[in-house]
Amino acid sequence: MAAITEKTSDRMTVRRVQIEGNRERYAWLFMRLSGVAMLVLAVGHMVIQHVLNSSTNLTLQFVAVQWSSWGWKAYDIFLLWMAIPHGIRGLFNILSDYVHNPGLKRTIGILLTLFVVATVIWATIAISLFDSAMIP
Amino acid sequence: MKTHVFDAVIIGAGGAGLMTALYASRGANVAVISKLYPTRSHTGTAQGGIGAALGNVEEDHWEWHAYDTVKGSDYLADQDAVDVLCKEAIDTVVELEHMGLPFDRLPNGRISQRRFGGHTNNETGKPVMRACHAADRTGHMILQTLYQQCIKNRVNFFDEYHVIDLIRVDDTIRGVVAYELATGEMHVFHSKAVHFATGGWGRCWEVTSNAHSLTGDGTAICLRNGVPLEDMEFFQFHPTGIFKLGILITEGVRGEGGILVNGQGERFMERYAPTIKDLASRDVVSRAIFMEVQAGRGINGQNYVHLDVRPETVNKYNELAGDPRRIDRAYIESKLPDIADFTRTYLGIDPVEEPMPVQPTAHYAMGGIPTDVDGRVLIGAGDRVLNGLYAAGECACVSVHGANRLGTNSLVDLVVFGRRSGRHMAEYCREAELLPLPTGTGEALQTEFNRLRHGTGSIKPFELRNKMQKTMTDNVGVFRTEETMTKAIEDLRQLRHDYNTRMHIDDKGQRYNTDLLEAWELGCLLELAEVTAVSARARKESRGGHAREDFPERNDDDWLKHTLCARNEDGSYSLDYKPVVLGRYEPKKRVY
Amino acid sequence: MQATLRIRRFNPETDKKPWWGEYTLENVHRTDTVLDLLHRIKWEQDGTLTLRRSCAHGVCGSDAMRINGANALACKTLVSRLGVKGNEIKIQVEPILGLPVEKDLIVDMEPFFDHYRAVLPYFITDQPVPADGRERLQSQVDRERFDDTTKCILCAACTSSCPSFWADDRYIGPAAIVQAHRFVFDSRDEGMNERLDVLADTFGVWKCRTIFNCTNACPRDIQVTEAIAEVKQAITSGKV
Amino acid sequence: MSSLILTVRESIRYRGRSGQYSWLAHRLSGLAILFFLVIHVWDTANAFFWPQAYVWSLALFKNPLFGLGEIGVMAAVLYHAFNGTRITILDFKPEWWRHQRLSSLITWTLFFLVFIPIAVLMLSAMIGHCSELASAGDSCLRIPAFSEFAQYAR
Ligand SMILES: Cc1cc2nc3c(=O)[nH]c(=O)nc-3n(C[C@H](O)[C@H](O)[C@H](O)COP(=O)(O)OP(=O)(O)OC[C@H]3O[C@@H](n4cnc5c(N)ncnc54)[C@H](O)[C@@H]3O)c2cc1C
Ligand code: HEM
Ligand code: SF4
Ligand code: F3S
Ligand code: FES
Repeated sequence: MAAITEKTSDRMTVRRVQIEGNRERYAWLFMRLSGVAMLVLAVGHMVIQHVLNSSTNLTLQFVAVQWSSWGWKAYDIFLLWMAIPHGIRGLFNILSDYVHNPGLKRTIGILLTLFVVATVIWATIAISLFDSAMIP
Repeated sequence: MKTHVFDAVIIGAGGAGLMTALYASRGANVAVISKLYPTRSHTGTAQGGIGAALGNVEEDHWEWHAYDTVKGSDYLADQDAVDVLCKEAIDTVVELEHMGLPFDRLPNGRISQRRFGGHTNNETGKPVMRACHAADRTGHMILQTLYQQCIKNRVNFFDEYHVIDLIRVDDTIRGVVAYELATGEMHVFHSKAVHFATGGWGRCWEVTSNAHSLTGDGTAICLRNGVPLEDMEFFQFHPTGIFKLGILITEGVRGEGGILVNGQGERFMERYAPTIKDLASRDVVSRAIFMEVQAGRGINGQNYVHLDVRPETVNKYNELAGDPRRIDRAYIESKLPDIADFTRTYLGIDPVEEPMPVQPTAHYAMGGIPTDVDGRVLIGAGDRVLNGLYAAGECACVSVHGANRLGTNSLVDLVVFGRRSGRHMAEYCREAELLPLPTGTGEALQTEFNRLRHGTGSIKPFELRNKMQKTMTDNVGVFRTEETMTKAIEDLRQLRHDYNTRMHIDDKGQRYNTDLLEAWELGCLLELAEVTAVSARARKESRGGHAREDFPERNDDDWLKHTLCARNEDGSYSLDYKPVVLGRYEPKKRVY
Repeated sequence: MQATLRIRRFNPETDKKPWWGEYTLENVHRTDTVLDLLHRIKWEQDGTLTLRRSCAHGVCGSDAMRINGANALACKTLVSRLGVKGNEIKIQVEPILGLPVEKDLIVDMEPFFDHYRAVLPYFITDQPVPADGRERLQSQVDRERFDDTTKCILCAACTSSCPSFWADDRYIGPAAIVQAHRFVFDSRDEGMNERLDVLADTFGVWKCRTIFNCTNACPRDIQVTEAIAEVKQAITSGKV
Repeated sequence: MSSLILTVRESIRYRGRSGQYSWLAHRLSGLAILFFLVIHVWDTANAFFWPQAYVWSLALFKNPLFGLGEIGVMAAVLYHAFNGTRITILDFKPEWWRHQRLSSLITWTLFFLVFIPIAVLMLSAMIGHCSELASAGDSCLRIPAFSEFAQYAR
C-alpha cells in the first residue's frame, strides 16, 4: 500500500499538435490583431479628426497641413491597411453565414478581395503622392 | 413491413446493451435497437460508482466483495455467479479505463475509490473504499464511454425503434418485431440471436428513481413468450430518494460521511446497524426509515427523514469515530456536484447548508429474466437453455443480487455480464444458422396495435397507470402483508381487464405516436406489477427487499430458493421454484 | 395556481403549418416542472401532444425545448423560475431551433448527431495498455482539465440556441466542440491532431462568434464558450 | 435565405442575454463602420485625385443630417472597438469567459462613459456651425452646389 503515498506531478501535461494550415484560422487571428491595432489607430483617428477637430471646420487646407508630414501619412496608410481588410473580412464572415452555395461564396470572396486590393491601392496612392504644396 | 437481417440483435442501449454490442460486434454482424437515443438510457443516471476490489486506497480482495454481495443479497444470490461478478469486476473496470472512461483520480494517478453501502473490510467489518467513480456521474461516464466505443467500432444502431415482440418458434429464436417511432411502421429484425438489455420497471410504483421509459418491456416480452421470470418479488427501495419526487440521492453521500437524522435529530441508524450505521445495505436502511416514520419520528411527523451532509455534521461524526478525514464546501462541490445541483434545482436547498428531505424510492429490480453467467436465458426450474436468447443488465436475473442488491453492483453487473454475453453471442452466431421467419410474423401485433389505437372505451391510460402505481406503493412497497398483496392482485386484475376492454387513446396517427407507445408500455407494467405481487404473496418470509409484517423473519428451511413465475395461456400466472447455488458462504443472520 | 401554456404544435399528418395550442391547468404548484405540466396536458387533456422525455431530472438530455423564448430542459425548469404573477403563470413552449420539426416538440436529431460523430468522439490512442494490466495513470490536474466537458448529455440545447448555427447548419456547433474538448484535453488521448483538423476547418470553431447563448442554455452548467475558446487557442498556439 | 430570415427573426425573438445583444451590436456597428469607411476612403482619396469633388463633399458633410450620421459612426466605432477588445481578451484568456456577463457590463458602461461627452461635444460643434451660418443668412441644411468649388478644379 505504498502506492497511495506517491504523488504524480502537479504540472499539467502539455503536448504539441500539428494542424493543417487553414485560411480561417489566420483570418480569425487577423481580425483580433488588426482590431487591437485599430483600438489605438481608429479610435485615435476618430477622436482627433471628428472630436478635437470638428468636421464642421474641416477644410482641404487642414488636410494639406496634416499630410505634409510623413508621420501622419504613415498613420493613415497603416489604418487604411488594417481597417479595409478587417471590415471586408467581417462582411465576408457575415455573408458566408447566409450564402451557402460554395460557388457563389467563392465569387463573393473574389470580388471582395478585388475590392480590398483596389481600395487599398487607390487610397495609398492618394495619400502617399498627396503633395501639400499643390493646395492653394 | 420491412425486414432487416443481422446475426444478432441487441435490444436496449444502456450499459448492458452497449457492452454486449461491443463484444458481439467483434465476431458477428449486430444491430442495437433502442427506443431511446442510446445516450438517453437510464444507465446515464447512475451516480455513485462501480464496485471493484482494485485496492487502490486500502486493502481489498474480490473475495471480500463476493462475501459482501452474498450477504447483501440475504444469501439468495447464486454464489458461483457472484464469484464471476466480483472477480471480473476488477478486469472490466480497468478495461473501461482503457476505453477512456475518465474516472476520478487519486494523488498517485490511480482510479479513485470511495465507500458505499454494504461494502466492507471482511476482517474488521468496517466500510471499505471500493466504489470507483467519476464524480457522482459514474453511470453517465460509462454510458458515454461505451456509446463512443460503439461509434468507433461502427456498430449499427436503430434509434427510437420500440421492440414489441420476440419471434420464437418452439425452442428457436428467429428475431424480433419493432415499431419505428418516426413512421409508425413495423420492422422485422431477422436474426440468429436476440439479446435483451431493456432495463428495469420502477414505473410500477408512484415514487421512483426510475425514468419514465423504464417500463420493463423486454422482461414482459420474454414473459409473454414463455420465459418464467425469476425472483420478481424482490424490488429494491433505495432509502434516499428526494421527498415526493423520488429523484435519487446517491449512497455516495453517505459514503462521503453523510448521515440520516430523524425528526428528533437522532442518528437513528446507530440503532439499526451499530457497526456500519448509515452504510448498512439498502433494504435495512429503507426499512429503518419506514419504521422511524411509522413510529412518528419522521421530520415534523411527516413521512420523510433528513439526509445531512453538511460539513459540520460530517466532521463532527468523523471526529467522534476517530476518523481523520474532514470535509468542506469545496469537497462536496467536487465529489457530489450533481447531487448539489439536483437539490438546488428541485428543492431550493443547498446541501452544504441544509439537510435534504429523503424517503425510500422504488429503485431497482433484482429479479427478471433468468440467465446463466453467459447471459443465456434459462427456462423453468430445470434451467433449460433457450438457444439464441440472451439477456443482461437490470432486466435479467443471473442471479447476483439475490434479495437485495448492493450499491455499485448493478453497474458491475451490466459490464461484466454484458461482456460475457456479447462474447458468447458472437461465438454462437458463428455456428448457428439463420432459420426462416414464420409466416404471419408481426400480424398479431398489428392487430394489437390497431386495437390500442382505435379503442373506444372511456378510460385513458394515465388513469390506469396512476391506479396501478398507487396500489403497488400502498400494498407492495417497503413492507407487505398477505392482505395488502391480495388487495393489490385484485386491483391489478381489474386494471388489466380495463386495459384490455375499456381504454382509449387520443392520438390515432402514425408518426411519432408516443400516446400509443405509452399505452403499450402500460401493458408491460401491468403485467410485471402483477407478477411481482403474485410472487411476493407466495413467499412467506422476509428476506432482503421483500419485508413482510406477517412473516418478519427469514426462513432458510423453506425459502432459500428462487421464485419462478410463468404466464399461462389464459393470462393467469403460476409459480415454481429452483434452488439457490450456495458456495463458500453459509447463510447466517445478517447484522451490519 | 393557474397555468396557461401556449405550445407550438405541428402534426405532419394533418397540419400544413405549425400553430399555437393553448391549454389551461389548475392546481399548479411552484415546484412543478414544465415537464410535469406538459405531461398533465398530454395525459389529461390531449394525448396527441408529442415530446421526448425520459429521466425527468435533467440527466438524459431528451427534453430540450424552448421555454419562454430560451432553450432549457423541461424537466429542469421549475414554474417558480418562470415569473409567477400573483396566482397565475403564462408559459410558452416551442421546439428547439435549427433542426427540422418532426411533430410538436420533437425535432430531427440526426443532423445533430452527425455533427457529434464528425469530431471522432471516442478515445484514440496507440499506447499499449500498462504491462501490469492495471489502469493508465493520470494526475489529478490532468483529469481536472477536461472535467467540465465530460458532463455533456448531448441535449442540443446549446447548438440549437446558437444564431451561428441557425444561420448555417453546417456549423459543427457547440455540443460537438464540447465533446471534442473532452478528448482533446485528456492527457491519455492521442487523437488531437485529427480532431483539431476537423475543428479548425471552415465549419469548425471559427463559426463561433462568442454569442454565449450556448453557455446560458446548457442545463449542465458547462462553460461552453470557454471550452470553445480553449479549442481555438489550442489551434492557434499548436499546444494542448 | 431562409436561414437569414430565421436568424434575423429569432435574434430578436430568442430570449438570449447580454452575449446575444453584444453580438448583434458588434455586427451592426461593424457593418455601419464599414459602410462609412468605404465612402470615407474613396472620398478622401479625391483630395489627391479630384480635389473639387473632395471639397464639395466636405461642405456636404457639414450638413447636420450627415453630422448626425457621424455621431452614429462615432458610437459604432467606440462600441465596436471596446467590445472587439473584450472579445479578443477573453479569447486569449478562455477562463475569463466565466465572467462574460460582467465583461459585457463593463464594456457597455465604458462605452457610455466615453461616448456621451463626445456626443455632446460633437453636437455642440454642429449646432455652433448652424447658428453661425444662420446669422450669416445662410442655412446649414442647404445642399451645396458642385460648381461652388470650381476653383479647385484641376
Ligand atoms: C438514479 C439511479 C442511480 C443509480 N446509481 C447506481 C450506482 O451508483 N451504481 C450502480 O451500480 N447502479 C446504479 N443504479 C442502477 C443502474 O444504473 C441500472 O440498474 C442500470 O443502469 C441498468 O442498465 P441497463 O443497461 O440494464 O438498462 P438501461 O440503462 O435502463 O437501458 C435500457 C435500454 O433499453 C432500451 N429499451 C427499453 N425498452 C425497449 C424496447 N421495448 N425496445 C427497444 N429498446 C428498449 C432503452 O432505450 C434503453 O436504451 C442506479 C439507478 C438509478 C435509477
Ligand atoms: C476599432 C477597433 C476595432 C476592433 C477592436 C475590432 C475588433 C473586431 C473583432 C475582434 C471582430 C471579430 C468578431 C468575431 O469574430 O466575433 C470584428 C468583427 C468585425 N469588424 Fe471590427 N474591430 C475594430 C474596427 C473595425 C472597423 C474600423 C470596421 C469597419 C471597417 C470593423 C468592421 C467589422 C466587421 C464588419 C466585423 C464582422 C462582425 C461579425 O462577424 O459579426 N471593425 N471586429
Ligand atoms: S454542452 Fe450542455 S447544452 Fe450542449 S449538448 Fe451538452 S449538455 Fe446540452
Ligand atoms: S451561442 Fe454560438 S456563437 Fe459560439 S459562444 Fe455559443 S457557439
Ligand atoms: S427528461 Fe431527461 S433530461 Fe429531461
